[in-house]
Amino acid sequence: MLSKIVRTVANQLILFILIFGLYVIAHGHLTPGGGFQGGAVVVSGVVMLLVAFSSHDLKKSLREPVLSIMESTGALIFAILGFAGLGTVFFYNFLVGSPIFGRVPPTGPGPGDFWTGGFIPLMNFAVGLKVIAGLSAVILAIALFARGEEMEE
Amino acid sequence: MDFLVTHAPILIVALPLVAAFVIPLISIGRAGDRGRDIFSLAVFAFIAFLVAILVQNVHTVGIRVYTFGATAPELALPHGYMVPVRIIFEVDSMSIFMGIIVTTVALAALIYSLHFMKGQTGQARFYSLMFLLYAAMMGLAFTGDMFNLFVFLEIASIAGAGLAAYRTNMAEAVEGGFKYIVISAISALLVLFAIGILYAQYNVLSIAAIAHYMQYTTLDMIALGLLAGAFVIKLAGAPLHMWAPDTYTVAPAGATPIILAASYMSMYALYRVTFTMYGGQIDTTAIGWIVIIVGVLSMFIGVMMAVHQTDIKRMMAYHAISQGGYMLLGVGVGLAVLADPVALANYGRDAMTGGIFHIINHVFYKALLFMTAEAIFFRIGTRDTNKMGGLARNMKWTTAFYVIGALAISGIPPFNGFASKLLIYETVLKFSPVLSVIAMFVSLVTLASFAKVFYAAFTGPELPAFREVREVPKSMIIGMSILAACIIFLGLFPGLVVDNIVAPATNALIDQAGYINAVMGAVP
Amino acid sequence: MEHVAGNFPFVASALLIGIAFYIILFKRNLIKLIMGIAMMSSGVNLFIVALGYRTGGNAPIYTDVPPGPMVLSVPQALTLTSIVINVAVLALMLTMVIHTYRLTGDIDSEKSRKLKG
Amino acid sequence: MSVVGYGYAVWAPLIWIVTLVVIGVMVLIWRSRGQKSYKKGTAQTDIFLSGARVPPEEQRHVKSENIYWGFFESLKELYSGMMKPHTGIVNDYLLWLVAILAITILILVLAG
Repeated sequence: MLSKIVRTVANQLILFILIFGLYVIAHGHLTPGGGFQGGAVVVSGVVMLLVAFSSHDLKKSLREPVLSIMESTGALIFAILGFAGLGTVFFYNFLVGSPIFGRVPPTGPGPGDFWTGGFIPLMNFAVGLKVIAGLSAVILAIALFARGEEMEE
Repeated sequence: MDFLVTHAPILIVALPLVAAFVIPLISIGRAGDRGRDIFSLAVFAFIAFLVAILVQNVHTVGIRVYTFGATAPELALPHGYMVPVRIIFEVDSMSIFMGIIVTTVALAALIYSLHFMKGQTGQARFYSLMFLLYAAMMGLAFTGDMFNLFVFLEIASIAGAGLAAYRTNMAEAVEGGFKYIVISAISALLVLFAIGILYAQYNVLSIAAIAHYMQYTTLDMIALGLLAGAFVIKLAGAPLHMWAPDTYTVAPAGATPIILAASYMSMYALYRVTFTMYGGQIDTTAIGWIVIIVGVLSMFIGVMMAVHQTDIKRMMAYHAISQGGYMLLGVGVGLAVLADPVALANYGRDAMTGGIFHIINHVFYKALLFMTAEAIFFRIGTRDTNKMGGLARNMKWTTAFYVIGALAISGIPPFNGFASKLLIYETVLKFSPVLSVIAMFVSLVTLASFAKVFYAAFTGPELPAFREVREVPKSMIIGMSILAACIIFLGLFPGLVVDNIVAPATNALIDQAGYINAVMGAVP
Repeated sequence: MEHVAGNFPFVASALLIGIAFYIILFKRNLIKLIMGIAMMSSGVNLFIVALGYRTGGNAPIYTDVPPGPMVLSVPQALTLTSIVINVAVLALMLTMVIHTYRLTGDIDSEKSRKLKG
Repeated sequence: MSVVGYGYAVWAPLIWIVTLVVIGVMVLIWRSRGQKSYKKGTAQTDIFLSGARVPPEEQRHVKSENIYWGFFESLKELYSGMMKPHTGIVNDYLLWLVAILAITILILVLAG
């Protein structure tokens, strides 16, 4: 555990990191980024907490079963979105033209429109969920291993 | 039914992936273990049914193309596109042949594991990884573009390494898994580099499109060399075989056959690249001879090292290398004479048939042998043959299965190993008699080494330490008997299997134009 | 001389891969081995991303892009996928090295080895 | 249906099994016509070890490492040469990979 200054600053910063990560996830279909990149940003916040506090403390708030469920849920949403297009073909973008993310932007360069992309933004959310859960679990597990503890009790 | 036929290629890959992520969710709680077992079996039975449908479909209508995200599955080139831009699956007889092998072995391994894993920690992850590895192998068999080949290769490596290092309380297991992942990571990076070279020249990733535009420049030669090296180390061909004994020895029983099958998926990728992507337009004699030399070296070094081993699973792992040499020898002869139509019709095609037939035979009997070895480990807690003796008195079923597997691997009639080895001997004799003699000698030493282990472990007086040893539980016996039944069936009706499954696979490999036309048919 | 400037990314990727090969062949420390593999993957990724670069091209993003040629986006997608996979591979390898250290007390690939022959 | 084979010989497992069964039956018939003077549990079945004391049953089992002793003894040089590359060190495995890669690419480029 580091000094009180570091811990306080980390506590304040984590919110901004979370918001930036979610922004990158949400705008994955318009700007560089997406599920993995945004998830990695969020997990960098987790790493900051890991450095500021200790892996032993963090284990209490980030519990392994919860992370496991989150990860599986993210993967399942992704797969279900793929299966949902199975009326035509797997991964068919069935949401184009529908009220949800369904607008079709004009061809060529232009200002970004958030409400486009069909199921791509939804997939970005699913991947983001999976990456946040998975990478935090991996990093937490490695940190705990290094201290000689196990993640599951 | 129509729906299943249309979407079978993707369902076979996607359903195991979904199952892999559902398993951790349903294993939570006390009742989870039983539910997970039933769920895994049910999903796998359905996938096996889909594979059966797809086998029938591919053999009647020919190559199946499945385009992701298009408006119709067959639409690989929409609206006058000159190159396929979407991700495609392309299933021909060779892919589905590998699918049959992998599915049968995975089913037997799954049933075997149900009892074998009982009481261990982290079972949910074990089954997850098994499904993940299965999905990756089927994706590797079905994929129609190079980049997904790389992706599935990496998924298979990660899942395989996780399975190999499953017993993390043993330093050996972690070491075996670590070696596997290091080898896999480096070979996958070589594959990626080769893909980069190919993409730089042809601006396409689809195997059919690259084959369509193939010029065989110097850069293509370098890419072929990189791909061949990467796949040869993954399929454990000598002298790049050293990782295989380490990894196969330590993996838990249910996982070993699947990791073994995964290494033959790399062999499939090697054949796919050499025959379909490069073959046809170029003279393949050089790469054919490289494959033959690797094959002969694997046969010889593998078997000589195997006789020497005292660890029963390590001995079998070295035999896996040596048997892999037979396959490489058979197919390498076909590859060396690919540009010569007379020799190809005369013996090349039959040599390839023998080599490909040997894959299915070998995976079945080696999986069975690994399972018997692990059954012994399950009961007496050691793999050292020096400490064994008289086990046949208490483990009658295991002994019977071991004998079936040992006779099959040594090429004793009427078991399946003999049928494919006979094909290889006869055809290689016409190509080069020396190679055929080496192959027969290797088969002899194989029999000697299995007889040695049979004598040391199963026969002899009842040792006092093993007086209380009992037969293994039912699910393990069922898993082994599935494979034993397959071995006997393949041994009694080799003609049926060769004509209906293996020969179409050989023809699919040789028929490069058919593979290209299935995707690039509309392009002039 | 202009050839050298245009091919600079390829020279860099060749250097990275060369150094990585030196590390994985001659460094017996397992952590260094993993670092070598990470460097090698960076080298390969750099190679692929450099393939898609067009001189003076814009980033392939359609939001308010200035007129002109665009960089090819497929190699970037490939690189991204490869990076994601490599994260998983590196994490797995690091976990295994930690296990090796706990079980054998060493991370030297020769001294921690149990399987041989 | 169950026949496979090209060139010199044809392999028909079912015919082979029928032949095997016929031969087996003939062997059994011959065997049953043999002498009946063999008796279990008498001195006829005892082990004779040139007069030396016969060890108890548990110690009579030949261990795995002692089987084929002569084979390994005569091939000692081959085995010591073959064990040398099997070091078990992962770096050496990669060294082999790099060497084989170089040779393969060289052969392919030279063969053109």
